[in-house]
Amino acid sequence: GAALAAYCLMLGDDALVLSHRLSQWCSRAPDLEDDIAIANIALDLLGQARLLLARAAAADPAVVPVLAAWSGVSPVPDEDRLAFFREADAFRCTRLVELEHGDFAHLVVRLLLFSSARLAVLQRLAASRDHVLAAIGAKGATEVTYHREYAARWVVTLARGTEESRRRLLGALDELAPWHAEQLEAHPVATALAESGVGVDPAGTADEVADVLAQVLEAAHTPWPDVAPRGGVRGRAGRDGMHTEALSRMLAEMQVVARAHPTGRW
Amino acid sequence: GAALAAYCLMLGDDALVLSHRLSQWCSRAPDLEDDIAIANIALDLLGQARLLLARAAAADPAVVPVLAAWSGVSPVPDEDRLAFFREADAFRCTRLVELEHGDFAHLVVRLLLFSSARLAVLQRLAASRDHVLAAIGAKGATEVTYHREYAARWVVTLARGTEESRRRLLGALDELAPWHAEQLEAHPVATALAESGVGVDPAGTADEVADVLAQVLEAAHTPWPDVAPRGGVRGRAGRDGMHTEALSRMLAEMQVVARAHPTGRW
Amino acid sequence: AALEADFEAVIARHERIEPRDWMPEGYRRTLVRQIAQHAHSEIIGMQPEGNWLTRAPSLRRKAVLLAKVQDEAGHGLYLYSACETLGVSRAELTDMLIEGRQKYSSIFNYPTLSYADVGTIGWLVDGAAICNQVPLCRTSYGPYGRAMIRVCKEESFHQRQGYELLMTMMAGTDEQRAMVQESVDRFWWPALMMFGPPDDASPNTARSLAWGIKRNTNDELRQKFVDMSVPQAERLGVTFPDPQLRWNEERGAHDFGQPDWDELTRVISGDGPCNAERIAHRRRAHEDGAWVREAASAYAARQQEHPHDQKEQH
Amino acid sequence: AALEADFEAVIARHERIEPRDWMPEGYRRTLVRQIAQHAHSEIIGMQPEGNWLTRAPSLRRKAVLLAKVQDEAGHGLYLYSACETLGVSRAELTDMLIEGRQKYSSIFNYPTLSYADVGTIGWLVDGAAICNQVPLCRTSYGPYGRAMIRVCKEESFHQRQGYELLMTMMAGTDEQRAMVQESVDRFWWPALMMFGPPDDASPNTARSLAWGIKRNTNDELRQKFVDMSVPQAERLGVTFPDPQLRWNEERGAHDFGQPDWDELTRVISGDGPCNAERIAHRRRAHEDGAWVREAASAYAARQQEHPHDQKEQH
Repeated sequence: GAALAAYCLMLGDDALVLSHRLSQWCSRAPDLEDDIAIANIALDLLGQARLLLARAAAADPAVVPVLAAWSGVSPVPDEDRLAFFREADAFRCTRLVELEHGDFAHLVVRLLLFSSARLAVLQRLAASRDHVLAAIGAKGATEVTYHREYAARWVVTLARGTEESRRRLLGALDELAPWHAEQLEAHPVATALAESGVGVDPAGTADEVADVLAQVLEAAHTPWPDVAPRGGVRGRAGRDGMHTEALSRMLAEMQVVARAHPTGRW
Repeated sequence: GAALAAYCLMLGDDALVLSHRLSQWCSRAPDLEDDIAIANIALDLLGQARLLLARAAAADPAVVPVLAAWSGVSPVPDEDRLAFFREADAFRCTRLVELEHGDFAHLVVRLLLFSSARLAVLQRLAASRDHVLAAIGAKGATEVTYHREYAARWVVTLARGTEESRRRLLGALDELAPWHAEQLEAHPVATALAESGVGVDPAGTADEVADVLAQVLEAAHTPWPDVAPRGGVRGRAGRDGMHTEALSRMLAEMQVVARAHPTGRW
Repeated sequence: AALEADFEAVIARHERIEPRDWMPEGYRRTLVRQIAQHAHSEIIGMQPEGNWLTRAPSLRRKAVLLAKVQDEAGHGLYLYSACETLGVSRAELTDMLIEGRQKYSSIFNYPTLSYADVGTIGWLVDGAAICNQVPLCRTSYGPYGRAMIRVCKEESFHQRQGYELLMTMMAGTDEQRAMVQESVDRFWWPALMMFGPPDDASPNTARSLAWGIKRNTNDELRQKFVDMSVPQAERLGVTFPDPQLRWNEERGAHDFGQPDWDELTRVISGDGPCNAERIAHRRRAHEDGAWVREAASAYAARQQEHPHDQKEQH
Repeated sequence: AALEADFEAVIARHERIEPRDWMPEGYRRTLVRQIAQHAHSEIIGMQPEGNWLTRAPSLRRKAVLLAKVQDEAGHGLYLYSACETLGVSRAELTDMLIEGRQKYSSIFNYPTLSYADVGTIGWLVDGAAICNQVPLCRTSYGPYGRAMIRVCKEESFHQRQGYELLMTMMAGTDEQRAMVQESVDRFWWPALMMFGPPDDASPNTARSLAWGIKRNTNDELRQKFVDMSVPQAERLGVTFPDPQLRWNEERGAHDFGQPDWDELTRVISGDGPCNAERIAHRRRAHEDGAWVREAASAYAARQQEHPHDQKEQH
């Protein structure tokens, strides 16, 4: 159960954290249609996160934080205890999703990198021996296909729009490309679950993801930047709970109300 | 005791909150000298805040939040329980000091408005019948005189520097001027303490503050903008705990570590 | 004159005027103003709730709020489209909003100060909006009426969700109950002001009624809202901050106090607690997005010129 | 040649070279590089600690940290001034920093992930800096040596404060103790790397020693730091993540493992965990401040032209 829970937290935290970053865009998009699209993507990812956190809690109740404020069993749902009562180092998302949001080019580039990698995983997850994960994979793949198309369309548009938009797009690509590889790295938890037919080894999707990105970037007349992948600290990165400075700042805001009222009902 | 405590919280929270806003500038100033000056002002105000919060706690221990995590007496100092364990609506600062920071023009205009009003109060407070407040007033007046000079010098420089700097300065003045009057409004707590020779009625400083600002703005070749003072909600404003949306966001960050470790030692 | 007679006949039969029909210039102007103001309210209304989106205390509430704010953007979109049928573009309307030449609902110039405000906005603000809007489903201008039907359906869903949040919070801790009451205290009077000034101070009402744009007076709708809200407050366990509020057996309706109309005047004229911030936020988003919109136009123009290129790129 | 002999004689007597003295071009270049790198380290070093300034968990700690970060800005200022005596302006140095043409201490390319890091940076990072810098108080270039005297005094104050924070946290909760240990685990190896590559891979050391710019080799200083830190760690109740660390009675010093020198190479060449963010932050601050610096110059220039005007304005 522990490995499955850890695996579900990885996929769940990716969705939760990026959903949060996207929700910070609310009422700030360049056009109403984009405000709607971004909120929609954030909602889809939040939905995926909720299913995955619930699956993690079911697989191993020990991953769910115990709330000291409750003497007995807390009525706070598992998904909320996981989202609002873990410290940054207990999150298992990659560092790509947690970075502070930048301009709209940053949004679409991050979404392209994320959804390309996630789609490849979800499509394979649809064949998981775990029926819950299989359902999440099947449903999620449909959603993320749309996210990827939205991102790809904007990446091409910005790359070939104006000088200014191209400059910004290339800047965002330079800034984000070093964080891409972490999504595709093998991790013992994922590898073990892949072997038992429950999870997906992201390393096995690397070629497919590279092909998808290459196609989009070709349409964008833009090369993949020549940058080294961003290293971790002491050999550890997001999947091991070693994050950037941005995550704990983000959680301070995200968790503040829930933590101020640990015995509250919402 | 309750009135004195409330009064000390007003003056203390003003200093605490503006100190925090200034500390957000750390490593972001236009030049090293300004980084040093801003940190120095933030430090002075933090020092004033600590003395005033301690005085508030001594005057009326009931204002200090009780920490549920400690069964007996908490070793967390009063100043910290006041700073880190009050919700936004228990803060007594004016709304001017809590607004999100903008550009450098915003910084110096806010500092000019704040330090002009505060200096007038501190100078009078030096004659308080309360010896602690008298000492805080005397020491603080020296500090805030320097803060005001720093702000005034920059206001004049920006107003008469380049077109761009003048545009930004006027923008900041337009944005902040509506929040100025709240600093000078009579408040029952201050009025009562002024009558007993302990506190200062800010309304009595209004003319002096207006003169000071008029002098600086004249040197800046800049008129005071024709804007209405910003109203409160249900007739209440910062001094009554009715704040802007910015304060609770700021506190989420400021209080996060202290609250995550209510039984911690620092 | 024949056109005008046709127009009057359609109005008299309570049928719809459609975009291609002839209409008096005053009718068109009044409609543009009202629909634009309504659209702007949806867009500006995203901010006070959006303020708590990133702090929602449960994932379910976060999803509900995100969906709601998204719906508001959607409502803005239909309403701008309805306005465009009257010959004014969305870009022009946006400029009028950020230059302060068109208004939006006064209620959104109040700050949101706790998570309870999310519930209160759903219950009271959306509740008041529904009272205002349900009759507009029968408004005489077709595109507006049809937009309102969709909007009202979603708004009543939002209202139920807001009320349900407050109900849940009232079943929580003492602090939560106090938070709900404090929030209701803050929003009650501004909600009553949403119906506009009293009838005797509302000079345009008569004409709007005659044209079938409005279907009820401000005071009629305000009364209806009060009568609807009082039993809901009782069920919730909160009070309204009005000592004059009581049931009047004779009228079969509630008597209630008058809001501070001077406050409404100040808020409408730009001096409310958050007017400057709301407009500044909208302006910043609009300006920050300019380069993206320009890129999209430039790219679309280029694709028109070189349609072959377009094929390459999916 | 007479000049060169004079220079060599001053060096040989362990006296100071002053700005107006003749010096070999290589000496000047080496000094500029070293002092600039040191100044940049102070400035970039404000960021990792500044990251926790707004979250300091007590007002006392907040004041201590604010004062410390302010001191770092001050150190940057003296060191840039020392560099200016060698004919390079602060503006040029800043450009070299933000364009990545000059380095700063590799340690600041690691993230700060908990409040314990503030203590660990004080204890280990400032501790390592002091080991490096105390000998530099006797460096052969006068302005640099004098700046170092002031810097070292303040650094040891910072180091004591950092250690004291960790001591206090170790007397706190289990979570706090774990936080301290985790922080020390993260910073130990990067702190050892602060002394630079091993002597046999440090080609410039010999010349810097000969010129009296450096007074000790990297490995000598690293050994001194380890010997100093081990008893401090024991007193604190934490361990260092080095299984090879043990007292060697014979050498009268600690044996210890080698840091991952490839990691150091990566971090120095720009691919550490935070290099891009640190430089981007500095660049943004510099660019955001450009209009202010321009305004100050324009205003100063105008005051020079119209000195009468100046009188008006205080």
